[in-house]
Amino acid sequence: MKRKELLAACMGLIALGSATAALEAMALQDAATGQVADPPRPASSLTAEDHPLDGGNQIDLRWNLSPDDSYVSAKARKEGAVKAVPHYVVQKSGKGATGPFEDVSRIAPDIWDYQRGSMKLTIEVERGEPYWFRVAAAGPGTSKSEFIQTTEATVAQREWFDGGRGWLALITVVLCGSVVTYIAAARRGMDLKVRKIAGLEAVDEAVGRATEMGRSVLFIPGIQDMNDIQTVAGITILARVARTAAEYDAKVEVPTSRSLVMTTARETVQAAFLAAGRPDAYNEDNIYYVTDEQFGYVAYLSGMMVREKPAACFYMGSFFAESLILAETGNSIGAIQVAGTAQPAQLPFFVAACDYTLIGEEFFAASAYLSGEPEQLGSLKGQDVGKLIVAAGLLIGCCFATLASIVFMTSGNEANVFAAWARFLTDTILQ
Amino acid sequence: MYEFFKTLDRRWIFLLMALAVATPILLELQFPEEATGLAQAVFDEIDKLEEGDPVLLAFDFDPASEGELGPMATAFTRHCCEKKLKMYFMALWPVGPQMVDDAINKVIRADFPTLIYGQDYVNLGFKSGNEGVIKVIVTDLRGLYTTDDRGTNINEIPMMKGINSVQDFKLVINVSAGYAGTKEWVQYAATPYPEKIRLVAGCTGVQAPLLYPYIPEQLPGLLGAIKGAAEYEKLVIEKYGGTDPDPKYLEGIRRMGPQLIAHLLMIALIIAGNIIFFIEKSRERR
Amino acid sequence: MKRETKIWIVVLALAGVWLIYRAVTVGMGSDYVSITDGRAAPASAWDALTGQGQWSLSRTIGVWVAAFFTLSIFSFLYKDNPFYKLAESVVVGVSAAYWMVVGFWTVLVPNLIAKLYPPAIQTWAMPGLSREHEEFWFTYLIPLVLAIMLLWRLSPRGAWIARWPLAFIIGTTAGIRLVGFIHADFLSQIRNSVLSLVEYDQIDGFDFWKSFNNALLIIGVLCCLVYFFFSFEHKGLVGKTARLGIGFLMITFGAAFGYTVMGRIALLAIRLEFLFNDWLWLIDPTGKRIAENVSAIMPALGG
Amino acid sequence: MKRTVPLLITAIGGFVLIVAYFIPATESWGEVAAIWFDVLASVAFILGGGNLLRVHLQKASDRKPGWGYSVITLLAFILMLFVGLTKWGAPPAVNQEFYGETFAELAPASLPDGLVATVEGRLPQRQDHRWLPASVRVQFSHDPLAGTISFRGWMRPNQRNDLLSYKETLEWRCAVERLYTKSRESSLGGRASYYADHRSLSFRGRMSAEDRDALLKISGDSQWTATVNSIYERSQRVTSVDIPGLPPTLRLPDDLAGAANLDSQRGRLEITGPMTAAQREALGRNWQMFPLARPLDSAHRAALLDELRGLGPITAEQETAFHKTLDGSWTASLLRTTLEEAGKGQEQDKTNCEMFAELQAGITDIKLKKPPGPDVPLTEAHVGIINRFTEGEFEDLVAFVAAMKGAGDFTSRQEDAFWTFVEKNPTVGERDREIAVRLLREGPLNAAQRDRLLSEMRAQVAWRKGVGELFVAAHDVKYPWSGEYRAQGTPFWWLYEYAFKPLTATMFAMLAFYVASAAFRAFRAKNLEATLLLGTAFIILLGRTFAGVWLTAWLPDAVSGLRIEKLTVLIMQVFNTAGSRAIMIGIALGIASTSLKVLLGVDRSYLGSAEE
Repeated sequence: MKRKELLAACMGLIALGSATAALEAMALQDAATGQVADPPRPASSLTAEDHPLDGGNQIDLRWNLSPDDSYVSAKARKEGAVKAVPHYVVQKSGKGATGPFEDVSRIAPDIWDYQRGSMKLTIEVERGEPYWFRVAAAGPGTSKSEFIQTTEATVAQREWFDGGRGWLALITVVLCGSVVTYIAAARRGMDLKVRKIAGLEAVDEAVGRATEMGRSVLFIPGIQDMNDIQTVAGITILARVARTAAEYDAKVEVPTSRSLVMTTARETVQAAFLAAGRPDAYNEDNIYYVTDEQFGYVAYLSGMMVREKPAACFYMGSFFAESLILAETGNSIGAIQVAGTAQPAQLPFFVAACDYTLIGEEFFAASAYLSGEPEQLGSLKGQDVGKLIVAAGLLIGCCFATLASIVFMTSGNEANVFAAWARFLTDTILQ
Repeated sequence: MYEFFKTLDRRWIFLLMALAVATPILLELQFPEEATGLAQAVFDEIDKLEEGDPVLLAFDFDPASEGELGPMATAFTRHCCEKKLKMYFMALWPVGPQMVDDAINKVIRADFPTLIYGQDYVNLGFKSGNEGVIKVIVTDLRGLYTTDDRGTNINEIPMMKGINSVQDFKLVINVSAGYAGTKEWVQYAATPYPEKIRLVAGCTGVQAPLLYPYIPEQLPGLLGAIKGAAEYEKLVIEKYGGTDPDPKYLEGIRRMGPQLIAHLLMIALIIAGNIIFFIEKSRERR
Repeated sequence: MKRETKIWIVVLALAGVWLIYRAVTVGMGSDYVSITDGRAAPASAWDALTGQGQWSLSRTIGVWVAAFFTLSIFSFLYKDNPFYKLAESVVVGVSAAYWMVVGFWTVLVPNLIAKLYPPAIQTWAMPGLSREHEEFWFTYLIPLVLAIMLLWRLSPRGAWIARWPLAFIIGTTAGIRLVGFIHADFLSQIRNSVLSLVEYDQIDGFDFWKSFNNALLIIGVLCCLVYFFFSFEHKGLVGKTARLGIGFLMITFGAAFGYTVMGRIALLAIRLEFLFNDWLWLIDPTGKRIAENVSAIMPALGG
Repeated sequence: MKRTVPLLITAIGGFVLIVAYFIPATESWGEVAAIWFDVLASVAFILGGGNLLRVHLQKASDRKPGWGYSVITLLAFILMLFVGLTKWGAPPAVNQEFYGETFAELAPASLPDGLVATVEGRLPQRQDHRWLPASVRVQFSHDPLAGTISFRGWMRPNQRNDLLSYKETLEWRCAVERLYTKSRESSLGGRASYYADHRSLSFRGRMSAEDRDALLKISGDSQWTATVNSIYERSQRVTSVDIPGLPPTLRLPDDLAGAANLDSQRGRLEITGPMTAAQREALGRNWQMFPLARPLDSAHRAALLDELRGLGPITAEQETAFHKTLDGSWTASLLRTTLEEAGKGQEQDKTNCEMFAELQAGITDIKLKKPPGPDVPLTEAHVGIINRFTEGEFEDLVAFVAAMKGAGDFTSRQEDAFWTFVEKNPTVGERDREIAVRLLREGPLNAAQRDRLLSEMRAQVAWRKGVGELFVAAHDVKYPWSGEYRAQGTPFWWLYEYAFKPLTATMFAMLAFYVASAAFRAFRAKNLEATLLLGTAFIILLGRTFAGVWLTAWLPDAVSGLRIEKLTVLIMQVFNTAGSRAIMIGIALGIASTSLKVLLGVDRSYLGSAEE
């Protein structure tokens, strides 16, 4: 359903785009090469104003290109055409209209600037301090045109909102909004269908098996500290595992590599045992700190695994190189292994060596599944909306980009309307 | 036989791996290298330069990754010396200058004593600011580098005449172990000035995959990890090495020995594993 | 005593004898140090030639200890054994303490105490620090209070107060990461994937191969996304696409695996080089030692 | 209370940070929170470490199996912690010790009024209400009514720069410059200084009676007098070190005789007061004691080579190495270009006051630099002298400089350039050492040959070490705790270097083995997915060996796309990129919604139970 709408939307845009492309006038022509003014005539009408909606440390400069400066395509340059104005020299002074001035930038206009006939440059300055600017068109060699200068000082002010992040804010609101709405819907009892994830059933099974064999369950919440969401997600899964273990009356061992994780895990497991109605069975000493050092931690774990032979191993959190050491050791003692992490680099090793692996997003979804609370499932729906947005953005963007290069190919106009749209999408919305 | 492999104790595999790595190191075995396209590209980029062309060598790594990148640095320096290029060394990592000095002592002082500091090569030293440095020097090198690593004023260094920005170099050679490194050079130097700045690089194995998207437009050639180093060394030796090259120019190839055997072992293991698997399946069918 | 153990004892004894022999004759495993202005720096036999460096007992012992630990860890590959257990217990103790020390000198001192009361630190551990307070230094009272709450766990009563700092940590983390990831990963990944299916530029004209790759890339991203969809069961069209997605993922993993192997082997090679080069002096690829007659430059070992 | 408050904290903390992300003024709050987290994490070490101690102590005390290892862990832990926290054996930080300076406690308030410099000028306003730089806050003051700014004590260059950077206007900067010069008038050429942050009056080098009187003249205040006198007394202390293995012929050059005196018979070096870094350099490496090595022409080379041959055999390889080494030495042309370059006219920076003057003179386009002065080219005579110098004349370098001056214009910059040139190029000892090393790399040398080549350098090294020792001995440590906790040579460093590093690195290296066994076991073509996985891994692995390249190298260019390296690039570029992008997007979404659930309190399992 949603997909159809998307497609329709795209078709519409394409039609509109090609129409405008037809309407659009000629492309930028290559400058007649050869004659090169030396030094070039200066640029004109330089203006400086405070950059809108920023932290008050930026000033926008605008000026019209030197009349000698004209577009030279890459092709023409390859054939030996020379630009009359290789770049513009921009200078600033914080001392006064009479200088002394110092270089802040040397910048060459891009095709869009040529189309506009003017260019814009944003300069970093100190907030609240007055600045004067001047611009000259550089010629071939070391020659330089006259400077044009801003008459009165420009001062950068700080605004209350960062305009550069406006679109980000919007997207964040949309994403969070969809998650929240679905959660609310779930609360109201709307039943949400979500697909099964292999490996989640395995959790209970693994714990059960451990109980039968009278062996312990090993849970490893990664090697990152609580300031990593993966660890938080791991802990929420631990809550579920611990609860099942409490019901089966199995022993859960949680060696951590961070003191804070130990503290949090203790709170969590204690709560889980309580919820399972077995507060007496909770033993704080099964959750302990080993060492912050990645490989010291691993050295301890592999030794411990070989000696105590846990029947089930859970690796839920942020893992690095140690992933394979753990998984292989676990495999050698014949434990059921369920892993979940959002470290793309480590997924291959878990996939290769564990019985079940929760890949990236699945790992975060797991806590929602395991909690068994419907409202948590709502968050998954919300994530799907996010994915739809991605798909839409991708398709639209690619349509624009493709049309842009088609128009470029046919009309030779590189700076066409589609290119402009694609540019807007990538550089403004998705910046 | 099959039964043995089916229930193979993994310690045998460990033993094989240990041998595969240890023997080449002990016997200092060296194997033929076939240069892949990327290494060839790097070599050509440098080799097509004219005598006296200015080249910027940015060594952005530290002793930790010296094992992987040291050989590249040596080979690059050697190649530039052979081509009689003007070498400008710089570093975005605090310890980079040491790496530069190592290369200078190892190659220039030892085997090209006729090259003179300040005329044929100069060490511009370290500047803090990571990609910030690159952003500035692509347009204005002297803005940041007022002196060289020894504190000599840039203007007093003969070979600095006519060098005002990175765009004045015929080629930028980057050896990097992470941030700030090749990625930043591509983004802030090669991408904005496609005609002006040519960039080739050598990097660690971890980085290499992240750089593939830039090949070949922004990054004509890339040496990935010790393998890349070995291939490039081979190319350099082939052309300039002479009869018995100094072992220090074979570092990469030497270190490649264990890599190679181990890789072959891995491949063999995968194949073996599958053969067993298929025999198993066929037996089950029966 | 088991037969196996006996064999091992014999093997180890023989190895030991050989080591001692080489240590005495060649001086295997010895290391040098150079001291300037009371500061130590690594040195080599070459520096010893001129007295710039001298043979160092502590560093030589160090090399042997390091070698012992290296072997102890490797011994775990055969099976768990006392040596590994020893190494394990040492590494746990040392590393835990190491990170605590680092935390103390690099976080607590400069980022808490020095902010709250600079003079104390300036006169003691960080002379370079200014004695003046920074602006808004008082905000650092908050982490101080939270820290005290955290330590309250140790007290018999009211341990629950420790949840407040935890809640704070998790809350702030969630807040930072939420926007951070949407900004950094979510948007940037989409942006990078906005590609033209028709690669064209004026110089080389239309590039089929690249266009094809772009198409493949975009399809790949979309398929993988479909795989991650939770709303639909993997059946019918969705199922097929998801399957394709899994395919892409598997190739990704395979590639990553293959690539990582290289680095891992390098690690092993480096360890072995340490054993053979620095300790056993069986090889000398970097020319650290003077080829002939080692004892001449090593008075300490009766040369 | 126990559950709702934490929930509130979580929600508020989180949402505040989210909002802060979009407000320019608060965008940095994220980093602040991160720092706070680090603080909490390091405090939590107490919990973790305490728990570690408890567990192992218990295990040890009730003799659980393997309790011996617990004891080892405990010992390792406590030892490392102790040597680390006490900075055991760590030398004080070089840059914080003010070598060669003598400190005496003195509060800023009790700096005499005679040391207050005042010039006209106003402290400008800043829109962002930034505070004055911390480095000057206690010493700088301004009087808006009188329109003056004043500074108590001698302004140091870094303080001046801090003040300059406070505001860009030329008026202010010129005022600061004037204040700087004015305040330093009584500083005895910058040797006397005051460090507000260290609450100390300081004097560089040895304080002579005249210096003391000059300082005492500033004020009769008793505390001031006491402070100055204490410095004076302490800077009269005599320190000496014995330097074994010095050739008795060594003499201290006259121009350094003042700095220290040497009794070369007893091999004892002696200094009064602290030794400054400059003195250390001058003493440690001076051309009078250890002359500069001049390039050797063929005759000299032959002589040296014969001398060596006379002592023992020299192989052909060694001979080539010998010549290669000597080819590396400097040449007349290099010295000439160096001096010529130094002779080039330099454009100099203008002072702010000069620019301010121009501003008031109504000049419209003020430049930052002065036009360069004229070039001073080397005359024929100069070149001649340089050549003779290269051939070995002018044992006395001062004589050389004099000759150059005599032969025509020779600027001070050129002279400096010459002295740096001398410093950068090897002494005779260093050259001979280099030769020895190169020869030894090619083949053996007997003891006699070694002594011939190395004795000079040995003496030089011994001397430099001795000077270094004296440098340290003559200095009284100001901040014993300022050292780097993992400085080389300390027990902490030793444990890190020889226990921590090898253990962890080896653990890491174990991966090589596990990768192999995993490949053998898990990479089996069970189904399509598995096949893809192992297929790709296979191709990549193959591509990393020459075998793979060689296998596909024969492919014609038409299908060169199938060559293994191209295949690798394709896989990494397209498939790998696509896969990891999708994964990352998914992860981002997952993290976002998980965070949201946490903030909204939908997921509160981490919070523990309501009861205690």
